[in-house]
Amino acid sequence: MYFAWVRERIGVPFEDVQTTAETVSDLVAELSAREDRYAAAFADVSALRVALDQELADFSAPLAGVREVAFFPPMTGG
Amino acid sequence: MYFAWVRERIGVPFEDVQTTAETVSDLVAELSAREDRYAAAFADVSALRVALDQELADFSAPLAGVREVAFFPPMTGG
Amino acid sequence: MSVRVQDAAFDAGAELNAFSTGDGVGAIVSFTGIVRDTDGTLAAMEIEHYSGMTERAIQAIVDDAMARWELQDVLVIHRFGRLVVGAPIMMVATKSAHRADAFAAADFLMDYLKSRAPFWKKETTADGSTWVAAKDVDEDALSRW
Amino acid sequence: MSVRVQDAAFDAGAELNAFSTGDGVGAIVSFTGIVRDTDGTLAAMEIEHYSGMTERAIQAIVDDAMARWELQDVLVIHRFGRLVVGAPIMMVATKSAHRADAFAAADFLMDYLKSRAPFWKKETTADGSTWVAAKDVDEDALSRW
Repeated sequence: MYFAWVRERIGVPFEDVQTTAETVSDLVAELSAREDRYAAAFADVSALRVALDQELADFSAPLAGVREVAFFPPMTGG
Repeated sequence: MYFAWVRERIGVPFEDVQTTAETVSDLVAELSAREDRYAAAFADVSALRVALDQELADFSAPLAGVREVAFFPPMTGG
Repeated sequence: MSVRVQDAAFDAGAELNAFSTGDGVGAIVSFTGIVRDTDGTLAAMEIEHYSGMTERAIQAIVDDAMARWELQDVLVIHRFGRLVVGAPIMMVATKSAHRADAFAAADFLMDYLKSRAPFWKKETTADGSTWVAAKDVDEDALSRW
Repeated sequence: MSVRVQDAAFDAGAELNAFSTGDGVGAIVSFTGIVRDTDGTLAAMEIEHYSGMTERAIQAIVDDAMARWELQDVLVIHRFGRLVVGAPIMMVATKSAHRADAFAAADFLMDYLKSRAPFWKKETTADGSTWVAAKDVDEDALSRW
């Protein structure tokens, strides 16, 4: 799932991805290699946050057993 | 002027006092010597506050030019 | 800014809404104090105040807050007289472009109103009436600012 | 406690009054965030959120506040969708026997909602739309707790 400008750059709010990536970082690398729009969205991961099954996580976190991965910029609620 | 339990012990909310006392402490001593109800109210001045012309003051403050003196316990507003 | 010292009841929600308008407002913090029946025995609360000094003291506290923080407006309402359990005693609201300023100023106003505005609370129960004693913790709170 | 994530507008004053009832309540602190037009050019604000995670994240923040302070109740309302200038975006209220707990918890809730609840603001002006950038000062505020 993608939110805010990450969603706009990638062009879809969500998609099904089959991957053998072990960590979030591996998945980012895999998607970035696939198409320019991913590479553009993931160009600076320090400006991104990731949630695994709706819990904030690190980019080094393992993906085993995870069903929902979301990328988005830092939150600006309140 | 007297407020809260100071008023209740002295028995009046306000009164006119002519004094030659130089400071608040002098006035307290003068009144305490006058009648027991003042002595009872002023027994522990550390539990009292004083305002001169509606501004908080110290017991050592001079009374010269002051028109309104008020004694009361620590405030409990809010 | 608006400072009201009154015996009449007030509607905190209506006051909050009336206060929340205006250009450039981003953050509004409000505090409402309610007559609290700590152990189920309180029949009523009476608040005595020093008319004249009360308004001056509150105004001085509000001026201090306006000087310390970036505020667009401040509202203070404080009642006196006889209040029943569950009734609002007083209300403070601050309005700012920034939430940190609104929070700090409201917190500051409450600390100073509690210990520096001339109000005295008297609680009446079936056993009689007692003046509420000032708490050291309230006086100590002033040293935060 | 009550957590509401909604696109509908809400009446902050009515919410405050509904929240302010109950036995033993002494202190209520509320925060209201309003759509702010910093330089007079804002046409509208759009708030995107991550449905599902939003409710979980807010609930976790509320649970944390309830564990840290002595609170009788907490209210959180946060809107999403298209909001006009001057409209309330969100509201937090805390209820406690003690004002220090009510203030600290409301301040804490705002800091965490701002940086840990999955909402993203987009501002539209005559020049187009831009996503609001997170501020370092908001992230730094979390280290206070």
